[in-house]
Amino acid sequence: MSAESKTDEGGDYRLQGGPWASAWKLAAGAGVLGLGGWAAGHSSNPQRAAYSYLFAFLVFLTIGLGSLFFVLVQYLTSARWSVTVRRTAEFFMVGLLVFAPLFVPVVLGMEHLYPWTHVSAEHGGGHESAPHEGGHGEHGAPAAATEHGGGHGAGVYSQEDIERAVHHELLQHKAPYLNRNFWFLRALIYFAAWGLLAWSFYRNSTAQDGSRAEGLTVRSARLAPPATFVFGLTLTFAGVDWIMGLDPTWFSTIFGVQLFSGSVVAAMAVLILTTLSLRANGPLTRAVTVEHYHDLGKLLFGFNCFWAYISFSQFFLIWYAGIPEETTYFHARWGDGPWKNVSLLICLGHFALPFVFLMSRNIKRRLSLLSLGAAGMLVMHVVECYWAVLPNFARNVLELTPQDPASLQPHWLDLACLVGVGGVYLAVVFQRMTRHPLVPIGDPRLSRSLRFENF
Amino acid sequence: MSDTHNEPQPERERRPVLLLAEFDSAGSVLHAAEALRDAGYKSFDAHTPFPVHGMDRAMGMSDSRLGWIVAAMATAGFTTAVALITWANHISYPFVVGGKPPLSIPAYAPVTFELTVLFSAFGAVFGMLGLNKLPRHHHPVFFSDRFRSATDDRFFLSVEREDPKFDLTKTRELLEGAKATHVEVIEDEVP
Amino acid sequence: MQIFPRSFNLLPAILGLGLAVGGGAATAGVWYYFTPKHTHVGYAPRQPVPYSHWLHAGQLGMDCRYCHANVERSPEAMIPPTQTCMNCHAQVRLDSGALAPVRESWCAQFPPAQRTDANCPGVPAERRARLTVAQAAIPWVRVHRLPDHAYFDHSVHVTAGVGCVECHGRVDRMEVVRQEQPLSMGWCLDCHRDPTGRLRPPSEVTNMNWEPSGPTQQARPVRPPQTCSGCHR
Amino acid sequence: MSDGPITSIGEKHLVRPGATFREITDSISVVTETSAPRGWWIAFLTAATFLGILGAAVGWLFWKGVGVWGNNSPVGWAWDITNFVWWVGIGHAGTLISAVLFLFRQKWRTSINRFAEAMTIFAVICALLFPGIHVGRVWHAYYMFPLPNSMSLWPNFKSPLLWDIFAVGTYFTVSLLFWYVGLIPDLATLRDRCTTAAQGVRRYVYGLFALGWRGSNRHWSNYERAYMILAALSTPLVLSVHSVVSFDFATSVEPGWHTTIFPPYFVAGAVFSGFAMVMSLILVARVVYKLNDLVTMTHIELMNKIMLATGSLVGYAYAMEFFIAWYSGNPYERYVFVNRALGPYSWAYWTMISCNVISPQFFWFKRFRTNIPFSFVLSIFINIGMWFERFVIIVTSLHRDFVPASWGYFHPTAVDIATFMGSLGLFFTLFLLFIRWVPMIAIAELKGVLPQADPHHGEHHGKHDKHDKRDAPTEGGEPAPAATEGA
Repeated sequence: MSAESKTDEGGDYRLQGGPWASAWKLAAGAGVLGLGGWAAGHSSNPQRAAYSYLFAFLVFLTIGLGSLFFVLVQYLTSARWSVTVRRTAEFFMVGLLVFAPLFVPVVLGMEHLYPWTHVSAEHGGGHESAPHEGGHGEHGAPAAATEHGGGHGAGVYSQEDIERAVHHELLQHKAPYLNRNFWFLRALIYFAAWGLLAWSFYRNSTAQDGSRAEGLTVRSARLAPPATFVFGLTLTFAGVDWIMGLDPTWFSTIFGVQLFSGSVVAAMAVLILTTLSLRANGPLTRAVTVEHYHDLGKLLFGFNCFWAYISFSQFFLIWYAGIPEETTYFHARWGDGPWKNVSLLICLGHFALPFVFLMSRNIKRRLSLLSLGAAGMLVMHVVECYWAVLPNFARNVLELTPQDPASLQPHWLDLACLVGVGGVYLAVVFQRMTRHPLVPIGDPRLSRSLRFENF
Repeated sequence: MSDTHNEPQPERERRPVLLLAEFDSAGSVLHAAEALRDAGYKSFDAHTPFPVHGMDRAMGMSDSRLGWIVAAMATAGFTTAVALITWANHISYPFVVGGKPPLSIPAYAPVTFELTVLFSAFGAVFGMLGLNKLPRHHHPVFFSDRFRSATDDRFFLSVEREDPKFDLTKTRELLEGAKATHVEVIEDEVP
Repeated sequence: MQIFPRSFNLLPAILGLGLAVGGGAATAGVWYYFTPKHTHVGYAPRQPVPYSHWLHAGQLGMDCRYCHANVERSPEAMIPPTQTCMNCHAQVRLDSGALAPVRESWCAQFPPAQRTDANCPGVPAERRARLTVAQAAIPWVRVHRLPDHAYFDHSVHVTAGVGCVECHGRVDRMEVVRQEQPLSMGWCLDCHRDPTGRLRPPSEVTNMNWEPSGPTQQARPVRPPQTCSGCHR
Repeated sequence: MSDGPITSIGEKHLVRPGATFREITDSISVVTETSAPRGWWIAFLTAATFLGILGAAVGWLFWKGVGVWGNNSPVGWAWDITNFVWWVGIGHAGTLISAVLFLFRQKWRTSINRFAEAMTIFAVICALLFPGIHVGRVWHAYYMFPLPNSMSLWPNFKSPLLWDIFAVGTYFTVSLLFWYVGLIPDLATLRDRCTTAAQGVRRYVYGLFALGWRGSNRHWSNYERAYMILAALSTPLVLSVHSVVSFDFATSVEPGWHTTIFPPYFVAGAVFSGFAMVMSLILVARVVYKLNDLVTMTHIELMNKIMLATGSLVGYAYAMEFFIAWYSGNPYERYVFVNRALGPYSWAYWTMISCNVISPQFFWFKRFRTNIPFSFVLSIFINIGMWFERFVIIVTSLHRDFVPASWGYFHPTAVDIATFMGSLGLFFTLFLLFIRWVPMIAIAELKGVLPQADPHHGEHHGKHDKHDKRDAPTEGGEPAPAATEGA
């Protein structure tokens, strides 16, 4: 078997100059520029900067996590067809390492992002803790003001007062989970787990390029099941901590699955677009064929349906039961305000259109059309991340109702952060591409992947 | 087709309608089919115990049209469901249940989905049977006693009389030249 | 090996045709024969006394409410007690054999000792002793019957201006009362959805011959319920 | 195209190397052609007895009304719906194996898909029994369908119970079609094996249902497209079915029922229990009919891995429910979950946890995954655990409602138990009839994965140029033949 695989890997599959070889420098430049923009924004408008940054962080973190999942699945199922594209996913996977340092701005903005940071775990009752750092007078997080009587009529508890008191009590209840120390500890665990997993699979795969050791495939295959376990739990709780925590009174058991499904869609879109571009510019031309794109297209289509199924389930059950404590999430995103249009855009652009478009076998096999579909999915992933994070800015910081037109106001910081986080992440990814062959040339299944045909 | 089958009908003439060639491997039948295709035959068919990879191309067949039937049926199912729900719960008997207004779009989803799938599945199965002209319990190939192994471990090619290039001797030679292990002529009553 | 004769190739066509014809016939059959329109309409049981609505309500012009006295006050229109019959038939047609069960029912309510000529008009003496208390009730057979899970209130309908004739038909022309309308839920809903054409001034409720002249005068705004709990309480 | 498995990285043969087409035809067909072994008769008579018990229990239910069951306020739903959900769930593995694994080109499915599809159909029949009888007045069952009627009444399309009818009805229909389409070539094989006059009836019956199949490639082309479309339709369908079943609970505001993870969690649980049932059945059939060459250790190990995966997913859902019940801060939600673990039904809860979450963890170890008696016992445990999962969800949520005055405890009656046991009888009766008369392994498909099914088998041996026709679209139809796991 191994003798045969050696006959197949003929090509070198390394980047030989060209735009891709220097792409990482461009990305790094953009990253520095974008992060500079974030830093400027952070000093002038720290609240907005925090939310814009979290949005951008989410966009790229999910791409990295989705790629990790793609690699895990290949080992879990002993897949053969996908070997030629696996390395590209591995580059995006190993980029996960950079998110730990990229997390610093989220920490800096956590006072603005997470209302629970204003409730202390130690004191029961209606007390609030002293503000921790910096001036918070202006943000007025919902939990902040029980003692003022809400400013409405003296001596009578207004509806708002009651809501705030309940809110505060809820946060008190959650304090054993939603407190700074534990939150930091969890973040540390997530990054450690992702870094460890990404690095292990990456190292096994790249080491095989030289050694051709089939044992490395076995080792990765052994590692994959427990790794999936860890992956699932860390992704879920990271979602709970960083995104669901934006509105600490809201909860949904499916949230982790929802985040996961979106991540895989984004990763598949990125994988398709990147390999297509690498193919147009060099070494993958003969390695990744229409047959592979057909399958990648199927996976993109399939996981997008899965995303729609999970997202619809979450919406549907909350809509049907109509329990106020749950409906807040969709009120903020549907209501009758500007976010409703974004929601409709997601329904249409993230599901209905791509569903019809990507269903066709011909479109999945016509690479220009497939790349159009993948690009569309990627754009919608960005929109979805925006939709997940930014309504909380209007709510937590601006204290606007969803109906208020001002609750949806794009900001230049959104773009700056996207460029910043994306630039840094992609710089790492692209830099890795210059270091290793773009196809796992030592993989024992490579020859089958090269010869793969759909039916 | 409408004749009564039980009584012998001597006035009906039996004529050769098929040439049936037998092969012992998937590879040889594939190459024989390629040979027939390259010789310009159109009305011929392969009979194999399982679908042989590449046979469609070897026979010069075009792609299955089943997908269009299914797409049409899916549309029909979708439309039926939307019309049914709208008619039943919005027009015929508008009704507020569980605080949901009569026209509750999210609640359409489950039944619409199910009916779309149901209709599509009917389209796939009955469309397949229709395109294949099945059920067809009586067929000239069944006159051959050897043909029974077409569902076991043998591979057959049948060339029909309707083919303009059909010629008892030339076609037989072509088939025998393509490693057929046995060639026979199937006769049938021709109306 | 040819197992099936050539004619077997017609199987799909026959199956398709059979399915279409058979399925259509079954649907049409169930549609008609399994509904109250078929199973209930026309029900005209023999009553223990051949009471003629044609004679009493039609020819004699008695008002419905003379016998069905509670129709405006109670959910039940009420089957009249023997008393109502005897108001007249204590004097009228005492010799009618058909009316014997009425007279005997009247007689049977009295203890045997009190079954005098005055209390038992038209009942021969030898019959009087043999009557049991159970015979005090005439076993009238109910014609219009709604299922137990459907709640129907006569008073509500009558006071809102639904004429008797709307549901019971031209009783004044019936020698034997028969069910005219299906009384199915769909039939109820037809009116509940749009009652306007079927309402009349309350004074004309029992008038079998009433025809609308000019705009209908409603006793009060009528908004019949269409919710489940309107009828299924 | 196909080479042997790469054994050095753990790939294995799916069928004994060197098996011929004829051997496969013979070994599978012979079961339907020879008289049944004694074990079959014992099992069949036992199953038929339980089927009789079902008839008695259901007849008694129709005669007396639904009061013969233990359902009562506050537990208005109990065994009937538990059994319904359990049976529907068991069906899911069949579709998963036949459709999802087909789409993912997991060729190992070919040995077990027929078996699993049949199981799906029979399980769904058992499931459909319960909505049919659950009000005890079966003559009103037509209320569930959107038929014009003299009540001018339509079903409520906003009701999850109606969605169930559409979902399970569609599921049953599509599964049946899928199964039958797969059967057509194999029925033709059985037809063509009838040679003697004594087999005349067999010949006619199999011939009738084989629809005149003659293995024509023009037919195969449409057939394979139809099969793939059915697989592609069944995949979202199977997700939708148990999701809709989960909506029965999750659309309500009942604590313990209303959680958003219910749809995928139910699907995972369904696949989990379905695989357990396939495992239980196939291990028995493998011993009785000596199918060791066709259902190999590889199959068993892979199925055990799927059970490990889905069992862990179910465990994830349990954990998320518990976590969110606490995290939500909703005291009712929290109470329900604490009550599950520590309340009067804690015995059921811990049965569920140990069977569903803890026991599959043994399958992390190859030693347990490849141990047949162990796999069998564990698959039974999982079936029990999954029954208890539905019981726990339904009964523990209902027995403590919002009004403490109406709190109660559910006791099943003998009729409840007899109905459930009887539904097992129905299932096994149908299943045993299937094994006896229908090829229980897909003959044509299995032949398609043998090495010699590849027309280029033994020709070029890896020397032909792989790259020249890369970008030419291939024409529809044929599965890449490779008699090995993974693709």
